[in-house]
Amino acid sequence: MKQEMVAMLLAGGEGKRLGPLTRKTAKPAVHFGGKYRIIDFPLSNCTNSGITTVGVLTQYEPLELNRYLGIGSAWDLDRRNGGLAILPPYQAQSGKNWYEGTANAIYRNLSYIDDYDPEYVLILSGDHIYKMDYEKMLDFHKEKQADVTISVMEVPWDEAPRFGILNTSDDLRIKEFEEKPEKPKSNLASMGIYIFNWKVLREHLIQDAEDETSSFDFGKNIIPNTLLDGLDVFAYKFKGYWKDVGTIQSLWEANMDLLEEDPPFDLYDPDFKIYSVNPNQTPQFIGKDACVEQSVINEGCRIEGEVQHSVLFYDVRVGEGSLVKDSVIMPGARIGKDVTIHRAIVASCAVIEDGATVGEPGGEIVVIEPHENIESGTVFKQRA
Amino acid sequence: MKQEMVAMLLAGGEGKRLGPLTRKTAKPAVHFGGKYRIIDFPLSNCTNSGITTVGVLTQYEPLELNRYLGIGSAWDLDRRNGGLAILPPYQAQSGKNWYEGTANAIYRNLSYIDDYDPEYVLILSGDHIYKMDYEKMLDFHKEKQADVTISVMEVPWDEAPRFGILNTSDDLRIKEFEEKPEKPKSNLASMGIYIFNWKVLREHLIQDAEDETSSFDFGKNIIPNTLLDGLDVFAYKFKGYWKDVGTIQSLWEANMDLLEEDPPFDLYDPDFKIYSVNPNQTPQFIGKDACVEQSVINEGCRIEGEVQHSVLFYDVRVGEGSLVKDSVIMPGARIGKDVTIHRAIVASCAVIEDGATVGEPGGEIVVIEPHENIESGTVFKQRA
Amino acid sequence: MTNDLLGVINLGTEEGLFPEFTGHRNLAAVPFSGRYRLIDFTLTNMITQGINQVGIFTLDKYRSLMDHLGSGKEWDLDRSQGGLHIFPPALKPDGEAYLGDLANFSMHREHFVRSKQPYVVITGSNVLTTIDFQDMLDHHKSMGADITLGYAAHEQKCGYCRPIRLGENDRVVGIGERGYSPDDEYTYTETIIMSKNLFLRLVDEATSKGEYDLLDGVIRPQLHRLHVHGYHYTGKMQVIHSVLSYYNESMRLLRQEGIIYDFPHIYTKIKHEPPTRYLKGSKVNEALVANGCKISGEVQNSILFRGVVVSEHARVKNSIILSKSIIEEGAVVENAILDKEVVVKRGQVIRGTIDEPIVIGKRTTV
Amino acid sequence: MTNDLLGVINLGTEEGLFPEFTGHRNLAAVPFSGRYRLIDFTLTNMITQGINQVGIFTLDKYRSLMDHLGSGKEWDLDRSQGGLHIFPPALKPDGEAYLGDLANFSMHREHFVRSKQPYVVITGSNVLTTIDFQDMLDHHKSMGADITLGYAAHEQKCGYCRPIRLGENDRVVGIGERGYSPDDEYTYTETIIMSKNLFLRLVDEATSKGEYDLLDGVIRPQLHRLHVHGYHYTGKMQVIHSVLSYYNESMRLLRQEGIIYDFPHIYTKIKHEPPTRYLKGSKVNEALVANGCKISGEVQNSILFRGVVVSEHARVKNSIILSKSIIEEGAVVENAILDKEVVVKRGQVIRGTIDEPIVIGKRTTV
Repeated sequence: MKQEMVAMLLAGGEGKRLGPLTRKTAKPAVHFGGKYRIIDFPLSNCTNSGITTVGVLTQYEPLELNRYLGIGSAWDLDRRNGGLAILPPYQAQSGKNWYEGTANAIYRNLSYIDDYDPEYVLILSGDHIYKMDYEKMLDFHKEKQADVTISVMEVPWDEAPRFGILNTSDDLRIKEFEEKPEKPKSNLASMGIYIFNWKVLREHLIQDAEDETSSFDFGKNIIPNTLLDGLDVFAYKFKGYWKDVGTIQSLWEANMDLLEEDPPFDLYDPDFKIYSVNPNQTPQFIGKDACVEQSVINEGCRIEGEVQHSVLFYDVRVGEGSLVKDSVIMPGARIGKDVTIHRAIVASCAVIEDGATVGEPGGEIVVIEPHENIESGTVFKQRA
Repeated sequence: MKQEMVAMLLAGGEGKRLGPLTRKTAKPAVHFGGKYRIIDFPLSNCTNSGITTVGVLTQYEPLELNRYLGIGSAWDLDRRNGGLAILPPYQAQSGKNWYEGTANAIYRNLSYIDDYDPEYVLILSGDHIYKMDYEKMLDFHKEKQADVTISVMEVPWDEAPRFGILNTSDDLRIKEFEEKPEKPKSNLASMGIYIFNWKVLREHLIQDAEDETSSFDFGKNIIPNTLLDGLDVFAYKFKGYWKDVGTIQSLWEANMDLLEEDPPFDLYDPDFKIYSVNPNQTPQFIGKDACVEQSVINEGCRIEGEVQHSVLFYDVRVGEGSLVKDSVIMPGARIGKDVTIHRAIVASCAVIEDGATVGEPGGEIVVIEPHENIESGTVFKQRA
Repeated sequence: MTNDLLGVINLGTEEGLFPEFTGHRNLAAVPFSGRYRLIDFTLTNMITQGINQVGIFTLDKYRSLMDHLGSGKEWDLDRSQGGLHIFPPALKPDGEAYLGDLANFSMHREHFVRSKQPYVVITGSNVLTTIDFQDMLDHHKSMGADITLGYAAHEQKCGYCRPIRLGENDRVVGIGERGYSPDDEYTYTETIIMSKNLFLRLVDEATSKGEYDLLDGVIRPQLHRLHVHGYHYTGKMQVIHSVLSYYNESMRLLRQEGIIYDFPHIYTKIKHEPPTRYLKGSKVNEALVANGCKISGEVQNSILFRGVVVSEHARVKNSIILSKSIIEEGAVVENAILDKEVVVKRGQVIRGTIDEPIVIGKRTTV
Repeated sequence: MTNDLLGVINLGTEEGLFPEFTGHRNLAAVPFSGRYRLIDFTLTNMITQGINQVGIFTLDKYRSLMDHLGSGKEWDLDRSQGGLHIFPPALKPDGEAYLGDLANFSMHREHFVRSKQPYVVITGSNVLTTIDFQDMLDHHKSMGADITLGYAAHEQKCGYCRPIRLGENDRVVGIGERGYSPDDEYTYTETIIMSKNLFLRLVDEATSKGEYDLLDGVIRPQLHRLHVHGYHYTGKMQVIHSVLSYYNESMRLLRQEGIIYDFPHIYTKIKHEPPTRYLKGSKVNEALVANGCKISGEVQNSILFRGVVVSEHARVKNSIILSKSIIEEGAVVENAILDKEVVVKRGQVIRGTIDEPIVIGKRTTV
C-alpha cells in the first residue's frame, strides 16, 4: 500500500567508542534512561509522527537488536501494511556483499522502498537521544518545495568544528556543506536526519553506486552531490535536547541529565511518549532500611541499600548497606551488600559481590562489562 | 519464555535448478499450487503442529521472502513470545561471515535458540511440498527416548541412489547413513527433517564448528557424527505426499498433481489448512464465453478464454479466444487474446500479448520469466 | 502520517431493514459479493485513506460482527494507539428499548474525548461508496461549513434513500424522508463530517433534550441555524436495504458495474481457503466465484461464496449461493439466494423469479 | 505444542462482591498490586502454561475489561486460531435479569463446540493462585475423574471461600456454603477441570431443567453420581472479595508474602510509563512502587500505582494509591485506599484505621 513517507533507520553501526557496551551488540541497542535503548528514540519519534513504515538497516551484531525489535509491537509498528522491517545485507546472484556505507545500505534496499511508492524518504540514525516530530519537518520540506531537507541544530561555536556544518542563506537554503571545518562559517550542525523527495534520492543513490571513487556515504557523497547538482536543499532548525551518546562519558552524562530537578530532556510528556519493549516486571520494591533520592528507578528493582543520584534499569538489586551514587545500573545487575559504587556504568547482568568497591568520587567513569563478576571485597577503580 | 521445541527453517538456498524462477528470489519463495509459496508448507505444518517459535535462516535474495513473511501473521506466528524470526547472516566483532553450510547457519544462531531454553530443536528446509504433524514425530522421538530422530520416506528402490539412505534395525534405530549410495541397503530416504535434543545438537554444532575439515552440513557432518558417537538416532517413517520441487519439471508435475479427480495431495482438508499471505483480491470472474475445466483457479483472476487442466494463481487475466492448457500461470500474469499456451510455467507478472503461442502439446516445459514480455504473434516453443 | 479524521460507523439506524437476512446477524455483517461482509467496504475505504481509529456503534446482534472483525488485524486496526473499537448499544436500564444513536454516542462520550483527531466522519454500513473522505474534509474546511453531508445523483430511484435539497453554493436546505420521488435530484450518501467539538456539543445538547436520532433530531431541525454543506460524490453507489436490492446489487457485480472493482484492495476476514477447483465437465459463465469452491456442474450468471460445492449435472442460474452451501447432483437453483450452509438435495429444484428471488435460510436442507 | 485445555474465565458468579470498587468496573478489572488488574493473574497463569484459547464470560460492566484486554495482544492472545474471546452476559429477553453462568455457557455453546481442545479448565478472577493446570489435568486423567476441583488448606479463615470436604482417595464428598468454620480443613480454589463433552452435556441438561449455576445447580447435587475428585494445591492463594480483603492482601505484598513473586512474568496492559523519579528529600520505605511516579515526600508501607505524585512534605502511610492520584504538598494519607485520579489537596489529612481503611472514590478531590 502506498505510503507518503517511508523512514529508513541506519542501525548497523558498531559504536566502537562505547567499548565493552557494544562488544556483543549494535550501538542502537545500548541501554539508556532507566528503561530505554537508543533506538527507542527514533522509533518513538516515528510513531509520534504518524510514520508507519520503517526499515531498520542492520549489519553489526544485530541479534540482540532483532530480538528487542521483535515484530515492532512496542512502537505500534506490528502491521500488515508497512510497519517495521529489518533489512540486513544479503546474498544476490551477483555475489555476497556487506553494506559498504550509509548510502550503499539504502541503495541495496531500493526495492523495499519502491514497494511503498513514497513521495518522501526520511533517513535516520540510531545514535542520538532526542524527541522530534518528523511530520513538522515534512511540513517545512513541503512548504519550501525542497528536494532535500536536513535537520540542523545550533551548536556552540567552539564545538562546531566537530560537526558537519551547513552554511545557509537567510531563507535557510543550504549553500554549502562542510564536514568538520576548522574555521566554521556557521554554527548550524547537521543532525544526520534527512528528508528526500524519493525520486531525487533514488537517482542519486544509483549515480553514487556507479561512482567507484565514492565512499557511499550520505554526509560525504550524497548531500554534497545534491548541492553540486543545484538542487533545492534546505535546513530545518530543530530546537530541543539532542545528544550523541557515542562515548562512555556522553552516555553517562545524558543519563545524569535525567536526574535534575527540571530535566533538560523530559521523558514524562504524555503527549509524546517514548515507547519501549516492556520487560513485564513487578513494581519496584523499596525496602525497610533503603534510602533513595534524586534517582530514576524502573520496575522489578529491589532496593535495600542507599541509591543517590543514579539511574537504575529494570530488575536491579541493591543489597543492604550498599551505596550507589552518580551511577547507571543496567538491567539485571546484582549489587550485593555493603558495596560502594561511585561514577560507574554497571552493564546488564553484571554482579558486584558483597563488600566490593567500584569507582570513586570525582574519578573517571568506570564501566563494568555485561555479565562481569566483581568479586567480594575487590576494589575496582579503573580498568587497567 | 521457555518453549518445548523450537523450529529452525533453512531458507537460504539458491535453488539454481529452478533457473529463471529463482534468479531474483530464494527457492522457498517460489510459487506453488495456485495460491502458495513453497515455504507455506513447512510453516503451516508448524502452525498445525502447535509450534509457535520458528527461526527462518535466510541468505540468498531474501527480500521477496522477507516481504512475504512479514511479521508472520498469515501463519499465526506474529507473537510477542516466540513467533517467526528471520535470521540472516551478520557481522560480529570477529568479522563478517556468510553462512557456510546448514550446520553453520544454525551454529551462528545458538543464542537465538538458547533464549527459548528448549528441550528439542526441529530442523526443517524450505524445499518440499508435504503436510506433516511434527508433534507426532516428537511423540515418537520421546517414546524412543532418542537423541536424534530423522524423518524418512520409503522411496522406490531404483530412486534410492539419489537420496541419503538410512539403514535401520527392526526397532527403527539407525545403524548407518549413506549419502547417495550406489548400492543402497535400504529404501528409507532421509527427508531432511530432524528432531534433536537441544543439548545434543548444541554440543555437536560447537564441535563441528571447530573442525576445519568439516563442510558444516547436517547430512555430511552432524548426522554421521551423532552415529559415530553412538547416540540414539531413530528413523520416523512418514507416509504421504512429499515432493521435492527443485526442478522445473518436478515443479510443473507437482502442480499438475493437484488437477487429478482425487489429487494425491489434498489442499482442501479443513483440519489441516495450508496458510498463506492473502493478496486481498476480489473473487475470480469467469466471463460469458469462457470455458474452464479440470483446473485450479485463485482469486482475482478474470477468465474470458479457455482454461484446461491448468493451475492459475491470483490476479491472472486470460483474454477471449485464448487457450491455456497443461500450464501453470503465476500471479499477475497477463494473457492477451487468441493466445495459445501449452505445457508452460508463466512466471509472475509476465505478459503474453495477443496472438502469441507458447509451448506445444507434448513438448518440453517452457518457462516464461517473471515480468517477461512475449510480443504479439511470437511463437515461443523453447528457450534457446 | 497522522490523520485528522476519527472514523465512526453508526449502525444505530440500520434496524430491522432486511429481516430475511438479518434475523441472526446485523446488517453490517451481511455477506456480499462472494467474500465480503457489508462493513468491509466502509472499513476498507476508511483505512486505505489513512484513518487509523474507527469506532463501530452497534444496535443489536453484534456478536457475529465481533467474530468477523476479531482483533481488527486484517484491517491493520489492532493498534495500541487508536485502532478498532466496537461499542455495545445503549439500552434503557431495564434493557427494554434501544435508545437511538445519540444515546449510543453519549454513552461512549469518553471515546471521542480521548481521541486526538479534531474531526469525525460518520457513515453507516449499507450504503457502499468510495467517497474520498480527505477530499470531503478539505471541502468542509474550505467552505467553512459546520457540517458537511455527502450527496450523489439520485439515479437509482432508491426507495430507501433520503433525498437532499440544495440551496445556493451547495448549502443543504432540506433532507427528505426515505423514499424516491421524481422531483428529487440528489440523494444523501449517509456520510457526515464535522469537527469533534461541534459533534460533542450537538450530542450533549440533543441528549439533554431527549432527542434520539442524530440526523432527524439534531441536524434536520437546525438546517437554518447551522451551516450544513453538501459534498458532491460522483462515484458509484450501491445501497443494500431489502432482499430485492441485495439481489439486484449483487447481479450488478456480474455486469462489472459494482463497486468492488473501484477499490485497489478490499480487506476482510481471511479464511485460508484453497483455490477453487473446476472439475471435468464444469461449465461456468458470467460468474463471480470465491475460493474453496468445487464445481462439477453448471453455473451461470451467479455468485458463489467461499466453499460452495456444485455437483455434477447440477445447475445454478441467476443466483447467489453463500458460503459452504452444497448443490447436490442434478439439483437446480434459479433466481434464488441461498444463505450459508444450505444443502439442496439431489434432484431438487429451487426456483424464484427475477423480481422475487427466493431466499433459503441458513443451514436449511431442501 | 498443542494444548488440550480450553481456558474459561467465569465472571458470572462474582456479582456485587465489592461495591466500593466495583461500582463502575467488574471485579476482574479491579487494579491490584501496583500495575495489574485481577484478571491478569488468571490470564497469565493460563498463557504461561501454554493455554492458547481463553473465553471470558462476563456478568456486567465489562466495558472496562474490554478496554483493558483490547485485542489480547499483551497476552499473545490476538490469534487467528484460538486466542481471546469476551462474551457478553446472557440477559433475559427484556434485559431485566441476569440468567446465571449456565445460561452464559449455553448461549455461547458454539464457542465450545468449535474449539478443538478436549478439556475445559474453569476459573474465576478473584481467587489468585499459581495452580499448575497441566499437572491438575494429568491428575484428572490418571484418577479417571469426571470432574476435578482444586482445593487448598483453609489457612486464611476466609469468609468468602467455600469449604470442601474430601472422602477416600481425595474424592469430593461435600462443598459447603461460603464462609469459614473451624471444622473446615480445606477450601475450594474455584478451579474446575472436566472434559468438554461432559461439560456440554451437563450444561445442556441443567439449562433444560432451569438451573442457573454450574457449581450449585450441577456439580453439588451430583456429587454422589459423578466422580468428582479433589486436586491439592499447595501454593499461595490470595482471595479478594471485600475492601478489607483487598487491603489486607495488598499489605501482604509488602511483607513479600504475595503471589506476585511466584510468577516468572505477569502480563498486563502496557502503558509506556517512564521510570519512577525520586526527588531530593524523598523518603520511601517498604513500598511497592509502579512506574511513572514522582516522589518528593514520604511513603511508608504503601503501594503506589502508575503515575502517582507524592509532593514535598506529603506523607503516605499504610495506604494503597491507585493510578494518577496526586497527594499535594504536606497532605497526609494513612490507612486509606485512593481510587484512580484522586487529588488530595495541600495540607489535607485522610486517615482510616487498619481494620477499617477509608476508601476514596475515583476522580474525587479531597
